[in-house]
Amino acid sequence: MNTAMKFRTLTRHLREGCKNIIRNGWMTIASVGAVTTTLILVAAFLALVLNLNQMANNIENDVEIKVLIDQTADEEQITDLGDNIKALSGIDTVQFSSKDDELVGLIESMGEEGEAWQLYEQDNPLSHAYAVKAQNPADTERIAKDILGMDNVQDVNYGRDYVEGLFQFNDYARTIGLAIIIGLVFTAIFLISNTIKITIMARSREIGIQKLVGATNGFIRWPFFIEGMLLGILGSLIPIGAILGGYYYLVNNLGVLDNYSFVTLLPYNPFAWQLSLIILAIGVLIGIWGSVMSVRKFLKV
Amino acid sequence: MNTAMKFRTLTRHLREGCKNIIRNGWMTIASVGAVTTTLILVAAFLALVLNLNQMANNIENDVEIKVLIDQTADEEQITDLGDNIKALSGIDTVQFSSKDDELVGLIESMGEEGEAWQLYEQDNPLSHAYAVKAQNPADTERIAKDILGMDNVQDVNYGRDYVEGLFQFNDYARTIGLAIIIGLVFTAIFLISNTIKITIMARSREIGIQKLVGATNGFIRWPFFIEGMLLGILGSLIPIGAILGGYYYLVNNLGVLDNYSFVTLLPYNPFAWQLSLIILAIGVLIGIWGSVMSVRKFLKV
Amino acid sequence: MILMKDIYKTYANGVTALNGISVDIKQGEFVYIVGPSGAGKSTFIKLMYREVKPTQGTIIINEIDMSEIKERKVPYLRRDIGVIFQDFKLLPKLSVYENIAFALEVIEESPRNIRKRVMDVLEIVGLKNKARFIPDELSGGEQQRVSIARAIVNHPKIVIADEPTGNLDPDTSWGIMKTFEEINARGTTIIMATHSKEIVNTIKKRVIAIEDGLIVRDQNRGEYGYEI
Amino acid sequence: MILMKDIYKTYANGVTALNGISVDIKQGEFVYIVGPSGAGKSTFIKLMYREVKPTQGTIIINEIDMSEIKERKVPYLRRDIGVIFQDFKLLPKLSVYENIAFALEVIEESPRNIRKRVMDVLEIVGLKNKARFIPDELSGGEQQRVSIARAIVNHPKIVIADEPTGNLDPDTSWGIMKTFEEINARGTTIIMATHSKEIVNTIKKRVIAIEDGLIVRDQNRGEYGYEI
Ligand SMILES: Nc1ncnc2c1ncn2[C@@H]1O[C@H](COP(=O)(O)OP(=O)(O)OP(=O)(O)O)[C@@H](O)[C@H]1O
Ligand SMILES: Nc1ncnc2c1ncn2[C@@H]1O[C@H](COP(=O)(O)OP(=O)(O)OP(=O)(O)O)[C@@H](O)[C@H]1O
Ligand SMILES: [Mg+2]
Ligand SMILES: [Mg+2]
Repeated sequence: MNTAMKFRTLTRHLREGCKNIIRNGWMTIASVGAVTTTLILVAAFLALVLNLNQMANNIENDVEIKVLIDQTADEEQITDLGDNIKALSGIDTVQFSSKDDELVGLIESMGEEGEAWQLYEQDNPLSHAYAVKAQNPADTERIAKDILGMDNVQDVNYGRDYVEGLFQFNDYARTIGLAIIIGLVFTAIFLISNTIKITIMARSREIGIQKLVGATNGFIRWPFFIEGMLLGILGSLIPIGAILGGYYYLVNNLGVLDNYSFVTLLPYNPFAWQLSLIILAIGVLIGIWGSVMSVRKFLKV
Repeated sequence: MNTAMKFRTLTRHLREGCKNIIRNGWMTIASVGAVTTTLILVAAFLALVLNLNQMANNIENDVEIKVLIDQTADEEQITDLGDNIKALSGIDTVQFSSKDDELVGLIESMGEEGEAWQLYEQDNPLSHAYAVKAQNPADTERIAKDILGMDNVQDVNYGRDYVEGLFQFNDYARTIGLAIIIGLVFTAIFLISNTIKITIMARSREIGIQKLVGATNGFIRWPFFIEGMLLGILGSLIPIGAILGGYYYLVNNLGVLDNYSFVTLLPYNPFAWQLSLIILAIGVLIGIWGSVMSVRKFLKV
Repeated sequence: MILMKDIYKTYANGVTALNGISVDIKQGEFVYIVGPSGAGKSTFIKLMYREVKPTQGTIIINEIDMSEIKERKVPYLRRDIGVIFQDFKLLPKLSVYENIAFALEVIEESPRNIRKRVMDVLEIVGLKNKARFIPDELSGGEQQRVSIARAIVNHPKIVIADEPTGNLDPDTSWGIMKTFEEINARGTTIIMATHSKEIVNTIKKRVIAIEDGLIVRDQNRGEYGYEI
Repeated sequence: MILMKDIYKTYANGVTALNGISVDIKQGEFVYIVGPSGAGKSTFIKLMYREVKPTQGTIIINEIDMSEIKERKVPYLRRDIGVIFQDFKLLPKLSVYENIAFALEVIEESPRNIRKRVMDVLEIVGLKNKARFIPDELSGGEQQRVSIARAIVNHPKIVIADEPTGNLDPDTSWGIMKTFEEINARGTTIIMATHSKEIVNTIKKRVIAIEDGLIVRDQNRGEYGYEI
């Protein structure tokens, strides 16, 4: 009697849940408003943090190891060295750069001040070099050490201070980003379930009446379950619209930042869709949880 | 009769407002919870954005103009040039750096790769220089142009691309930060007044009864005004505690980031206090506004 | 004092509760409103303190035309009318004392007078020992008596009572009726909707019988009943 | 069917509403509960469907000891008892039809039966034309009749009525009483708290008089009154 719910009772709960959304009028609007607002917040920050994380990855991927080759090495030795480096595990690309290329690069990178050095083009004091990139930037240090042990390597240079600093900074930034997201999700959970709780508190008398007329806790809870789910879905609509529309706009209008090569947004497809799904899931789960939790404490009549 | 409220009626409203906080029990807790959560959010982001802004300022303040002096200039001319620069408006500091200093600086800044250049110490191709800082970094470009027109100036160098990029980037960051703060404050306004509105909606019947018993709109509104203010104050307590405690902790525990010279937090005093005041003001204003606005639509009985 | 002319009232859901009612009630009268359930008694009563506005027709109370009165002025009108609501309409979070005092706070009475008058009416309705309780802690009849106390506490010119004895035992009912007669003797107009044949037939007053939104009988010192 | 032994009830605020009550009501009986306002009638009644739990004493309903019943089982017990509440307790957002149907949905009745039975009781209480209205759109007496309809719609073994005619005119009251007698004739136990001397003295049944939380009289075919 208590266990198996008749199918018609399930459809009754579904119908009641939907009707309650309409019956509660202003309360529904207020709840959906709270869900909408908090989810927009979460979505905005999720998009921001995930994209910043991606940019941090881009910057880290730009890190390269400059292998300075002994001035005394001949062509064959240089080729051998290149092959040896390629043979290491975790190598992405290996690029040869002659000492003339190096000087040109140096002068260019120094801007106007570099011009003073052009006199020295005939008497280039630089070495030939290999530019090596690791598949995983975190391996940079290990690879650099391995290369340093090879023959004909004058020095290995990967801006140790800079790289270490960069990784450390990015780690901090990622931790802060994660903390913000977790904090926001918990805030969203609290605010949404808090709002739903108030609206259900305002209905505590009705719940009491239902119990007095012979309804079991399960019978009362089901429509609230449905209602919470619908609140979540309705509250996700605008945030999802904002994600799909807003992100589309951003992806197509960030040309102004083109001079920062690392500023590339995650691709619209699948990112915007994944984010929408996450937002919908958060909305529905909190909606259900908030409803069912809140109704619980009024069931003891 | 309608105009002047008797003093005892004012104290009555004050008393009722305070009592309502207690009478409404769970509703009060839920409202205060919503105020608390949203204000913590606003406070955290205000602190973050204002500090990041400060850091951006620090970075911008590091920008300096390098004035390369003609190799042919004698000591007197160099001193004159220094005086002329100092005479410009908006100059903060002017620092002389000999060509030997410059070479040392250059080699240091290039790290390991710079060692190759040490051979050239005898034959230093660099010029003497002045390092100039503007009081307001935004003036950098104007000052650089002015200096370029002076006698005995070989070249003026302030990393134009870098500086322009930096300023542009910081401008973007500031705009985004401001947008986030404004967005958050509006979210807070909406969420808080939304929550208060629901709790007042749940009391619409009581408001109707009061009107039927002969209460004027003003008479009904006053206790809600007091109650909204108290909700704001109560809801600000934890956020203010979090600001004062949390910021104290941060200020004293950010030593790990010491290697980033520009990472300096705004001083605890007065920043933490100012922020607390802002949060209190936001809480109280939204509390009052939310209460009085919500009660309005139930006064038409 | 209370003058209604050709009043029609159709609610938002399309139900017509009053179908052209005209009545003239003089200061100091005591009037019973009788009629079957759903006849329109409460609607008729609600017009007087403007809980309900007529769809059509004129209402004049205390020489004031209700269709011309400014919204701001309505509370002052209501202070001259003490209402005992059919569903009591007590403020659920206020104590019995606070509920009754509210009607005096509204007119900015002094705290001393409030205390005295509230205690007086609590005595009258026999609830002095329940002053600190909230409505939910009271029995049905006790709640009804709080509603009665609140209606008479500020000595209004008119007392409107919508089935004030529906939840009271006969003894308590007669006590309340005695109070009404005393108040009435002091010049207060009393309008009382009731289903109690016994009361109407014992304390003989003017009887207005309503059926289907129409006045079917208006008789001084009449008997209970609404057959024409 | 209903057996109470030495029941005491003290509410959280310290008021003692019942002061040692014992009673035995057999299946198929018709019992009036009379007594002054605040005597403890509603409290006595609320014990039977466990809206209130006794501070002390044993209650056995349908052979089930109420102090031992699992919380989970209480709803099933309540389905055997139809209650007309003194304050109606209608669900404010549901229509008249939905309010009454609720008592049948709870027992997972088929939609066809629900429709039929609801229409039947609406006919009985004379509200067939108000099925789509919500409680706020009804007069006091109409609300009370909805409450009556809901209580009897699922043919419960026991009908408990707390002043079911307090807001009804005499004619309608007699109609409701006729319905109760019919139900009672089919074997349903009826327990009715009332203030109506006329009803108690006309339709003679067992009368339990309560005063100050004590049973002061328990008499078959008794008259109204609670003096010892
Ligand atoms: N707020 C409302 N909205 C819509 N219809 C209403 C409303 N209030 C009352 N009615 C309808 O108006 C009619 C008259 O109602 P009213 O409350 O005046 O009856 P009454 O004579 O007081 O009855 P009772 O004796 O049962 O209290 C009824 O048919 C009722 O259904
Ligand atoms: N929930 C409650 N909390 C505290 N006290 C209560 C509560 N309900 C009732 N009482 C008190 O218990 C006593 C009995 O109340 P009860 O409702 O049983 O009276 P009653 O006989 O039904 O009266 P009436 O005829 O007025 O309905 C009263 O003094 C009342 O104040
Ligand atoms: Mg009525
Ligand atoms: Mg009772």
